[in-house]
Amino acid sequence: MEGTLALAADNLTSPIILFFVLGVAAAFARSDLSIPEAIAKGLSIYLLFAIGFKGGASVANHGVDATLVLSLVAGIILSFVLPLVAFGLLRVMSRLSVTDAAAVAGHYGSISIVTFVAATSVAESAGLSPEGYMVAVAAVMEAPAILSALWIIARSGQQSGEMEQGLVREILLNGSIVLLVGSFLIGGITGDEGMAMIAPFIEEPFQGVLCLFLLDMGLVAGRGLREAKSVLTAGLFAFGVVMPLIGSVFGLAAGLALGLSTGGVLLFMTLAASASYIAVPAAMRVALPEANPSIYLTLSLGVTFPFNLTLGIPIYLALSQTLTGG
Amino acid sequence: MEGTLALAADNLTSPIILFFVLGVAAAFARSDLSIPEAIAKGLSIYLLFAIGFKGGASVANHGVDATLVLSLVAGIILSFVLPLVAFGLLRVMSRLSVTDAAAVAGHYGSISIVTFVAATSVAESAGLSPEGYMVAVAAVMEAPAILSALWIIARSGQQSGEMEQGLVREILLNGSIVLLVGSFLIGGITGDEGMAMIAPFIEEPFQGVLCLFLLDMGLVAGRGLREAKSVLTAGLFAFGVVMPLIGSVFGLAAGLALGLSTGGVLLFMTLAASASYIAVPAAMRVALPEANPSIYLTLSLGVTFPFNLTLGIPIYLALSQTLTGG
Amino acid sequence: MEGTLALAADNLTSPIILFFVLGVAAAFARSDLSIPEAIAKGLSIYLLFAIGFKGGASVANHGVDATLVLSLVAGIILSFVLPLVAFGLLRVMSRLSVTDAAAVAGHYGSISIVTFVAATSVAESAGLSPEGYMVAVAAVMEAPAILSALWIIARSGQQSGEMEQGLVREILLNGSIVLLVGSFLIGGITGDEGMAMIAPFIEEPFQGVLCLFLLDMGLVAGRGLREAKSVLTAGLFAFGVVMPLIGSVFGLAAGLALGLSTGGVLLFMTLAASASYIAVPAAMRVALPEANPSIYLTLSLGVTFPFNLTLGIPIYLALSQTLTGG
Amino acid sequence: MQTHKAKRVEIIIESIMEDRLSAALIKAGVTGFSVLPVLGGSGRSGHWSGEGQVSRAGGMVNVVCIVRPERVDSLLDAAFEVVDRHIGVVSVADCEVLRAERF
Amino acid sequence: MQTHKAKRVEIIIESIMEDRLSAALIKAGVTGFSVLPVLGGSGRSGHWSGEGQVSRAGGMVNVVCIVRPERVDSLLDAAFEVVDRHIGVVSVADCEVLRAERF
Amino acid sequence: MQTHKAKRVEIIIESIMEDRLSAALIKAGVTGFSVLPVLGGSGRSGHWSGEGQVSRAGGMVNVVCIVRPERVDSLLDAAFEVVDRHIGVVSVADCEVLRAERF
Ligand SMILES: Nc1ncnc2c1ncn2[C@@H]1O[C@H](COP(=O)(O)O)[C@@H](O)[C@H]1O
Ligand SMILES: Nc1ncnc2c1ncn2[C@@H]1O[C@H](COP(=O)(O)O)[C@@H](O)[C@H]1O
Ligand SMILES: Nc1ncnc2c1ncn2[C@@H]1O[C@H](COP(=O)(O)O)[C@@H](O)[C@H]1O
Ligand code: NA
Ligand code: NA
Ligand code: NA
Repeated sequence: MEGTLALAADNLTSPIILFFVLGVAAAFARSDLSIPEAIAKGLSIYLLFAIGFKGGASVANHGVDATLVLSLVAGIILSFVLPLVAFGLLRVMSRLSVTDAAAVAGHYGSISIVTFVAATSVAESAGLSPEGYMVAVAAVMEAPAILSALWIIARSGQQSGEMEQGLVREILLNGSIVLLVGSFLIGGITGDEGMAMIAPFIEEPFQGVLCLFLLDMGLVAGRGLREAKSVLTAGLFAFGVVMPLIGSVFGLAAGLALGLSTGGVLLFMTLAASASYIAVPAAMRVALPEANPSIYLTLSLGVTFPFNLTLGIPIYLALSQTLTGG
Repeated sequence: MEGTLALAADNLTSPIILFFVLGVAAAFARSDLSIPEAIAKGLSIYLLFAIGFKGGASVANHGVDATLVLSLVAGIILSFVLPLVAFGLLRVMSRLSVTDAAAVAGHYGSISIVTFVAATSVAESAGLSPEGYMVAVAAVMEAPAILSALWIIARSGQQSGEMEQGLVREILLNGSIVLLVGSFLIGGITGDEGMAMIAPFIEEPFQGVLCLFLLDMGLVAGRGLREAKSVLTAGLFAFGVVMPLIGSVFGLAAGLALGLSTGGVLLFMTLAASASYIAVPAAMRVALPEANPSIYLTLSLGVTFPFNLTLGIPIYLALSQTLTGG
Repeated sequence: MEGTLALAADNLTSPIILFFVLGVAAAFARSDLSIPEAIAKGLSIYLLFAIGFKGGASVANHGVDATLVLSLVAGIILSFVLPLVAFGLLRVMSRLSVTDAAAVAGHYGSISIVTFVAATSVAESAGLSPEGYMVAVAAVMEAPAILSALWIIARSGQQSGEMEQGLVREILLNGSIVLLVGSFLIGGITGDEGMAMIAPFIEEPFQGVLCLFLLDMGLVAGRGLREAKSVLTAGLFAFGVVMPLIGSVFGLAAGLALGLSTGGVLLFMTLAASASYIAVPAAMRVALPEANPSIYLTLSLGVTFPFNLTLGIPIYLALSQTLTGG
Repeated sequence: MQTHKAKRVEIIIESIMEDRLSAALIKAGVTGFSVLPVLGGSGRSGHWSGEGQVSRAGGMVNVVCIVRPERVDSLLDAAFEVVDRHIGVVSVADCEVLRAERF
Repeated sequence: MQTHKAKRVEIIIESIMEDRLSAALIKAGVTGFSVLPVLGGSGRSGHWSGEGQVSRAGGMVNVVCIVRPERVDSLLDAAFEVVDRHIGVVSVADCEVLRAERF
Repeated sequence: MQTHKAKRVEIIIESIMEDRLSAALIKAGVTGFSVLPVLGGSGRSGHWSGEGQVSRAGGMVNVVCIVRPERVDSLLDAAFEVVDRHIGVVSVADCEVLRAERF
């Protein structure tokens, strides 16, 4: 417990979190600090490229086994199921319309890749070596939640749930999934040799790039919070903190059932706990344009993301260490 | 021979090629994966900056000799001559109009700097150390081919060949030539000292940046191929594969006549074999707007570039090794 | 003296200066070489992030003392005072209107962060280790000069000096100040541990990124000079060379009075000698739209910046070494 | 210079709907259009800006389409289908064009 | 398709004045506007280009604002206040819009 | 607010021709213009997009030029010279401007 607190405190003063805080503060103070859109996209391409490749190279090193496949299946199931849990919770905790609640729920079934990266750093600092294929689990968890959200709408009799032709392909082939999976496969195929070639690009500068990216996320989250103060009721705020904890318990159960390593359990918890802010918002704008984007973006990026970053991950680490005895 | 096959196989599974394939595949699958224009330009600036500087620093180390000057002259002559060969071939192998054929021909006299970079990597893996000034040869080969193409048009009595005032200056001072030559000169002037300062920027991350750039090229090439399927007749496709082989023979002859090292011969072959997709298309849009850009872009980026990357370079390497005894 | 000349010569052939020269030359030759706006902004974000963080980490290492606070105060005072000196000088040396002269004066009280970075490199090559908090001094010197310039206008009875509500906040919270100060604080908080994490991002590639940024500055300066030849009278040109020398004497006095190290004195001289080309121009466009931007941009970026880069810094180094006995 | 009457239709629409709008325009027989970037804006749903955005959810684009007057109705019908449930603005103005054979 | 008369106001203004213009427009009761980037241009004060620029001093943006005809005067008054001392161009044209309830 | 009649000319042209068009416009006595980016588009020569492009061959820009009505003919003549052999669209519309002394 003490260890957890110390770690949480340590975590709170890591450059990554401090740059996020700097971004939020700058946005609240209405500074004109901003990262050009192309640069922000470039940073995100770098991160997906790097973690995909590293995951693949690590799988190439450790070999593929049944647990990989089972983990992917478990990830897909979680991504389908968590939106139902989130939707139920939202109907209790908030007064969102069915459409808004379904849209929010979709975000919590899916994942946030930066939260995943932050948890990976924490795992490494704690001396853990999570399974490399957790990156692939992250990738497969991006999309199913969107289908769940649309199914909720369809069942509720709302007109907007109809699945437009092309949407599923668009969701499954969205850029971040393709880049993550593609880099993972290439890392897997080229293994140590490939890694030797590009390690100086994807390993050494990684933490620094991550800091800049979190600065950008802080700026965007801060701007969003400033604009959307009104939509953030106490109930919704509570949901943004409680839902990741609930999600993490699902992730914990899955990780333990699969017999993952301590680090693997931590990452599974983090994936289940995190909420999407890239892929799912885009899909929701197409499929559920009536849902209010400032609700789901504020919750995901402005509440759940910083919660996971600061308190969530240390809690998940403590739990995973205690329960796996790792 | 076996060595060549092994190398070709090895080459086919290098991260560089796999990222190109990923890009093409993503484009064909209509994924929305894309690299922002500013980032793609930034990557290309980085590559020109890095290879120019490295080439210059290497010349500073090895001293300038007559072969440098003769190589530049040979490069210029090749760049003037190859379009004539290409034009003749196109008139036989395809039904392109004079204008379209001349425009395509201009691309094949000029060079592709990324193909050059890929060949340099292969040379290094094979333990070769090509002459540093081959970068300067690449630079001088960019432009003459454009003048050849316009001369073909002028001779054919087509109206559009007239040389607009300012065009020649524009061609000779285009951004990529200036950056490449400028970095080469600065590398040459600052030598080892300069290299020590910026090596961590231009050497270590180089292969990783190259992977990202090839991903982008794959995306662009794939999009182009998808759109331009109709223009790509069997004859044109064959030209896109045969012409680099013919070009490489010219490069081989030049390299041997100049007495270059094995690596130098390989690079000369690669330059002669490669087709421009940055500088020449831009010049053609100004000077020959009637020529159909989807023909020359598809051939250069969609056929010849991947051919050189996968099969061409290993063939050129085998030939240069056999014939120089290197 | 001889040492200074040798150093100046050495300095003139550093990659940093040569890339600036390449940019100016390319612009004069009307090459289409250009760095996309987003990339230029990205490079500048990287530089601010890196030097802020390094400064903070160095302060964390060496501890905070009274000199830090006194240096900040001295910097603020200099930034307030130098525009008055510059304004007086301009009224003597040029025929600028009160508005134009005040606008120019504001630039010379503020600072150029790239000049600061270049001086830091020179300091390091000379074996000096300047106080890490000089970065913070740079940050506090950005804004006061703007207020001075507006006060000069207000006093002169010109209508345009009135301080629009919101302008002061905008000036103090402009992006580059926030990023520099924020990174400085985060570097200070996370210290060696933070540095260990992101050093491979902010230290190794730094010089290379700086070269690219100076290429861009050369391009922009060259374009500006080409367009604005007419505004650059002999008197103004002389001002652009004399004012940094005068400023450096103020910086020297401050540095000596504070008892800074030789490197610290050099940096203080450089800050006082340098002229803003990012923050102050933006503020002037808002507050003094009647002032002609091509005058102040040409002077600051086209005359004073290259002067400091090539001759100024070696002079300041020689003086600071002689007078501190360092 | 000889000019010809035409209509300039400008559609400000979410980026994520761009492909669907293009497809609809082409289906409606439009011979050409251009897509211009939009940096930010303000409307009933609040303020937005593309700065620092990674997701494609937020941004908008301005699709400019110059057509012969007789084609404008089918164009607007096609655009309306796509824009209908979405935020965005559709405007039409008179203009004249050179080289009418291109439209 | 049913359309409604409106005015399209386009204001080319320095980027650094964008926030002030937005605020003024909103104060003048404008319900929406979009900001488009400008890459460069030329005018009495010479040629400019955003290429390679780091400072916000140089650039301009094009603010597009579609309003009901009766609102155009207060909009122009508001815009004029901001543009007054600054470089920039304000133009107004007639147009028609779909979904008039949005304006 | 007092406004003055003017013409708004918008020329969508290949980026590589931008310098030549600028020069021609200035030669034709145009006092100002602005260049806006175009992200992509579609026309008789197919679909294009600037995404990921490194070459300047592909892209287009939208040159906006507001002029007094009496200047529009010489402007169009100048633009036509440049656009003639190239792809691109030239349109002219009526508008009103503030601060007519600037045109
Ligand atoms: N009247 C308008 N003129 C120009 N752009 C508008 C207008 N109304 C809305 N927009 C654009 O469309 C977006 C969404 O508008 P709304 O649906 O009203 O929130 C805004 O953020 C603007 O970018
Ligand atoms: N007539 C015009 N049409 C379009 N844009 C213009 C016009 N005049 C000026 N501009 C834009 O406004 C900027 C400043 O104009 P000026 O104040 O005349 O220097 C120019 O650089 C152009 O971007
Ligand atoms: N009717 C139009 N409206 C707007 N833009 C057009 C139009 N026609 C062509 N364009 C633009 O001009 C480019 C070339 O057109 P085209 O010459 O028809 O292939 C297209 O890709 C569009 O960007
Ligand atoms: Na989740
Ligand atoms: Na060639
Ligand atoms: Na100064």
